[in-house]
Amino acid sequence: YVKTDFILAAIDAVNSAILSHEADIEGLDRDIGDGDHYINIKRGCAAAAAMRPELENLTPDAALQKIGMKLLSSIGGASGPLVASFFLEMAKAIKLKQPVSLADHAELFATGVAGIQHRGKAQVGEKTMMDVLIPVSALFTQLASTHAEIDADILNAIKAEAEKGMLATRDMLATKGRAAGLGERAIGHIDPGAKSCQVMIHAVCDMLLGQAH
Amino acid sequence: YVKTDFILAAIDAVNSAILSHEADIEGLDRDIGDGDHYINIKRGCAAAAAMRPELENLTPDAALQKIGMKLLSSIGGASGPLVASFFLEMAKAIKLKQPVSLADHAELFATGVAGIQHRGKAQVGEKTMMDVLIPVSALFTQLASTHAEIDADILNAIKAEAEKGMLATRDMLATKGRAAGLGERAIGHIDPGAKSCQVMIHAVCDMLLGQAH
Amino acid sequence: MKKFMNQPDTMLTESLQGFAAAHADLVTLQLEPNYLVRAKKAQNKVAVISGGGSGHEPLHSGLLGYGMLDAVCPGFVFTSPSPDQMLAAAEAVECGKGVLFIVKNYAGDVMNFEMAAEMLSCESATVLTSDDVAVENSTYTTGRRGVAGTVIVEKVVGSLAETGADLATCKALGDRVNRRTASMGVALTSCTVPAAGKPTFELGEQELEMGVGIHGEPGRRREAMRPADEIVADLVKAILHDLAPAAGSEILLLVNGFAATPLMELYLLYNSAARLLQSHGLIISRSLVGNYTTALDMAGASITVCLLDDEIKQHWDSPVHTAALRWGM
Amino acid sequence: MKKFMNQPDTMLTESLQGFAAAHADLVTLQLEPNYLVRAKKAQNKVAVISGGGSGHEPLHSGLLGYGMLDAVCPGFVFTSPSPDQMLAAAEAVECGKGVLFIVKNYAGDVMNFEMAAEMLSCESATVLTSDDVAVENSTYTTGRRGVAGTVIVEKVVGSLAETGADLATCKALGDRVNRRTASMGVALTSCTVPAAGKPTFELGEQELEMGVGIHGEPGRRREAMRPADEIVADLVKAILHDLAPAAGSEILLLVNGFAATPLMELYLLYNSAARLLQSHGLIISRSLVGNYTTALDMAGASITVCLLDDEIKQHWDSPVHTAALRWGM
Ligand SMILES: Nc1ncnc2c1ncn2[C@@H]1O[C@H](COP(=O)(O)OP(=O)(O)O)[C@@H](O)[C@H]1O
Ligand SMILES: Nc1ncnc2c1ncn2[C@@H]1O[C@H](COP(=O)(O)OP(=O)(O)O)[C@@H](O)[C@H]1O
Ligand SMILES: [Mg+2]
Ligand SMILES: [Mg+2]
Ligand SMILES: [Mg+2]
Ligand SMILES: [Mg+2]
Repeated sequence: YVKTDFILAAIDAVNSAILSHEADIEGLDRDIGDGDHYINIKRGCAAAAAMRPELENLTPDAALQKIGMKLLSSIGGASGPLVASFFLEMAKAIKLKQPVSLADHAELFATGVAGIQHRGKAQVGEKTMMDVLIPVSALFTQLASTHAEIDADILNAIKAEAEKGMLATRDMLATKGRAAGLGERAIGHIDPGAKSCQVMIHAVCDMLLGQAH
Repeated sequence: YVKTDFILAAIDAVNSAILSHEADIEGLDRDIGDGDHYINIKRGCAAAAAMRPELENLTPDAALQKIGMKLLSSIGGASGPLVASFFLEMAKAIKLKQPVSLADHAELFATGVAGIQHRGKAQVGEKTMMDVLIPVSALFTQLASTHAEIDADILNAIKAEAEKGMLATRDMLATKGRAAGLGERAIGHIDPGAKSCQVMIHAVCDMLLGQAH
Repeated sequence: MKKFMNQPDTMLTESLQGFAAAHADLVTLQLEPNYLVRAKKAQNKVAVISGGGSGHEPLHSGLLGYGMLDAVCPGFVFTSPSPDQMLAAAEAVECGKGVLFIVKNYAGDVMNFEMAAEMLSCESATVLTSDDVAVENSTYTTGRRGVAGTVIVEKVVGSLAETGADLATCKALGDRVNRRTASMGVALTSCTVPAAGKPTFELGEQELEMGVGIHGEPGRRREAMRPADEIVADLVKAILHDLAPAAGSEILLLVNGFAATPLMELYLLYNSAARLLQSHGLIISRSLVGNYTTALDMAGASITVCLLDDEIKQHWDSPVHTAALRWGM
Repeated sequence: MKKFMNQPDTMLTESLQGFAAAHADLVTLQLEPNYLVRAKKAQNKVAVISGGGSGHEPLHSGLLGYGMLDAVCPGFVFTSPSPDQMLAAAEAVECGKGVLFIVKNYAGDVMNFEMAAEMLSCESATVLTSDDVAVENSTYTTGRRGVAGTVIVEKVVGSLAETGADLATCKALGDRVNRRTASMGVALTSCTVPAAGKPTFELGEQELEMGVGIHGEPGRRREAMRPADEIVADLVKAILHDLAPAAGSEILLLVNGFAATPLMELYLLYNSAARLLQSHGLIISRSLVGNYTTALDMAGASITVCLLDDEIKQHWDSPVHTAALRWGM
């Protein structure tokens, strides 16, 4: 199950991680963008974390829906609709069916990623957050098909895949988003959205790894 | 007599001196003004020097009049009307009476200075070009009352007085012109108009000193 | 970073409140969600709504008023506004003929306005502005950026909407004007985002950024500083390569300042561009010079050419009363 | 120094030509001597002529047109124009009711316009603008400087002149508005005169220049950078100390940018100033925010307060058509 408690804990973990990784993320959107990605994401994380009282007693789908709408109205920019879509699509899916098996959870995550992809229309290799989300989702799905439960190996593999996808954006040309206008000048710079997604995925994985001990 | 040849030679000497003293003058109006005094004076000197062909065959009063009007239309700023008035007043005076004695020449010069003073209404001690022109005129008048002809001693005394007056402006508060708005901040800076006048007076004196040899 | 501000996080709100107070006869500001509407709501027309990240003033709040926009949604600095802003604005101004969004073509602006349109209960349409020729338009990118030409689209569409034209007609004209408009900009300095505290990029004393964006994005290339005529020649060449106007065509020439370039230099650029365009046989029938689509505190300028026809001229000339553009009333 | 220019010594002429071309429907430029006149010469009115050093655009050429100036004499950058310019301009626009010069109170401007008036064959009068409260006015100085308040004087006098009022009446109103107007400015950067190639003074990252002049002259004092509200409080305090308006007085509030300060910050300053003035019981009946009296490329702003009455309001509101101000037509 995905419980509301888990969602709230994950939000807190992500919020903390985003705050503690300011130095890693902050300059990336200045190098190949307009310099606002970090503060957009930070604002969204803070807004989501502040919702705890109003979410605590809601069902997971209602919580995810509210979080998605709050992120939509607080992040802004390209990140806002994309990050919000992740939550909004998962809210719709979880309302129909609570995930039971690990494979169900991977499917829920994939639905969220599909939501982002539907909104942003980006594939792998375009130098966006999809270069983290799509491979991570694919790996999660694959591992979930051969494992019954989440374990440290799976979490570490997911972390590694997120890291790998983030680093892979460095030498890509951008064909989506603001950096698409830079041509070759985007090469050598990690995509900010990919970085923040990697940080967020690591935060949730670390939270689960901590709980496993 | 003041001959047109002398006027033209003096213009050339002043023009050269202004050009060669750029470093001494240029920054002064930036420190306590708006940074344009040097280029204003430079432009005027160049315009006057370029008039040679049209002045050569004119009487001195006509030449001085034309020079004054040219300076008026080419210098601009505070310096324009002031410097032009010097020439225009001397033009009017010399038309009435050509100077013969040294005292006549001092009186002509004083008439020019009075023209500037009439226009600008500044006295000694207000941190302007008058702090050079009034003492120089007074000394010239005094020396001319006891000497029959110009000589090296008189010229050197005039140069020293111009230098003294220019340096005296350094520690004055300004009560005329742009620097009047600076209060105590004007102290420690030589007045640009005083400096350019000193340079011009030295140029004419040096020309006469050279001719004396 | 030296700016007139109190706190970085109240800067935008204070500025919006100042704008609304200074133009209280013209606009009304709503907060949370943030949007502005005309002081006097229009009736019986398509409601024309625009918006985008703040930092481009007077775009778009300075274009709010009769003959132009009905509502404006300002985002955080350089950050697209969110759908809740557009929904609240639409609810405030929609008056029976639907909503036309005018949206600058950036991923964030497009997606946020798209989501707003999906959530709207009334009918809506969107005009994307994409006049910037600095970035090659290819199938592999998301299209060209919307920059100063947006002002022209908003004026012409706003004018048509004032006549009671329907949604499809307004959109069609907006798209048409957009296709006939081309722009390119150059930066002499970068800009400093308040929350960042330092410039987005560094330009040396002898460098300029050719094809710069209006969010401090770098452009086509960093180049050596050059005389104005040479810079203008490059900008105009790119624009004419795109528009390929026939000799004898009438054009609107907009020389737009990015904020920190003095008017004296903007008119010098206009002089250079006008002479060059005229040497190509083009007739400059309309002109606009000033800061209309800025990039915070950037020194730089952009040139925009719009191919005119009688309809576009008529709607450019029509009365307008906004903070930034006013004529005929 | 990075500016859009070709040669320093052609910069001004190219800019004037660009201005005249961009506003060919409104103004005509004459060169050598340099002056601008309305494209359509007025008749049967006092000819209102202003001018000054260039570098303050849109002051004064942007204020040329119906309801404001009949002619403008632009000098070199920060250098007063010379009498031959004013004589040629007067000859071009005088139409039987004399010439009114509006002159900013600086030694050079005063003397050049004075000499022009002496040389004029028609009758003339002069209004000196002296709204800057930064410099203490004492018997030992030449009086206060004329800064952004000049825009208000030119609008009100220009409007009155349009009605056919005679020379003495126009001058009287101009002097009256001048007495009721007070301004003070603050700079965050200096400015760079093209011919000089470097800034007139240096300000550190944490410094501002309080009471700065519009020619890059230093002001009252160099101070530490502070939040906007504190800066505004100092400016307003000095202005109110001078005007000493009664509570309930109506005022015009002008927040003027010196060129490089973005509109977002100008509106933030307006917000701060408006609230503070209102807390003093003053009623802000009219407002103007933008770059109207600039100082080349300086970052900074000035606040101007004009004590209104019915006559001044009427002439502020009246139709005007210039490049910088246009309403009612
Ligand atoms: N179409 C897209 N699909 C997926 N991600 C995208 C897309 N466009 C942009 N992004 C992501 O958004 C990030 C930039 O976000 P942000 O800076 O917050 O917005 P903006 O570009 O509007 O300033 C990029 O780093 C990229 O990862
Ligand atoms: N009233 C005055 N009388 C005499 N000299 C003056 C007066 N006002 C200004 N000056 C002189 O003019 C000089 C400044 O000239 P300039 O820089 O060319 O003009 P502006 O001050 O208009 O920029 C000052 O250094 C001073 O010597
Ligand atoms: Mg960004
Ligand atoms: Mg000077
Ligand atoms: Mg952004
Ligand atoms: Mg000057």
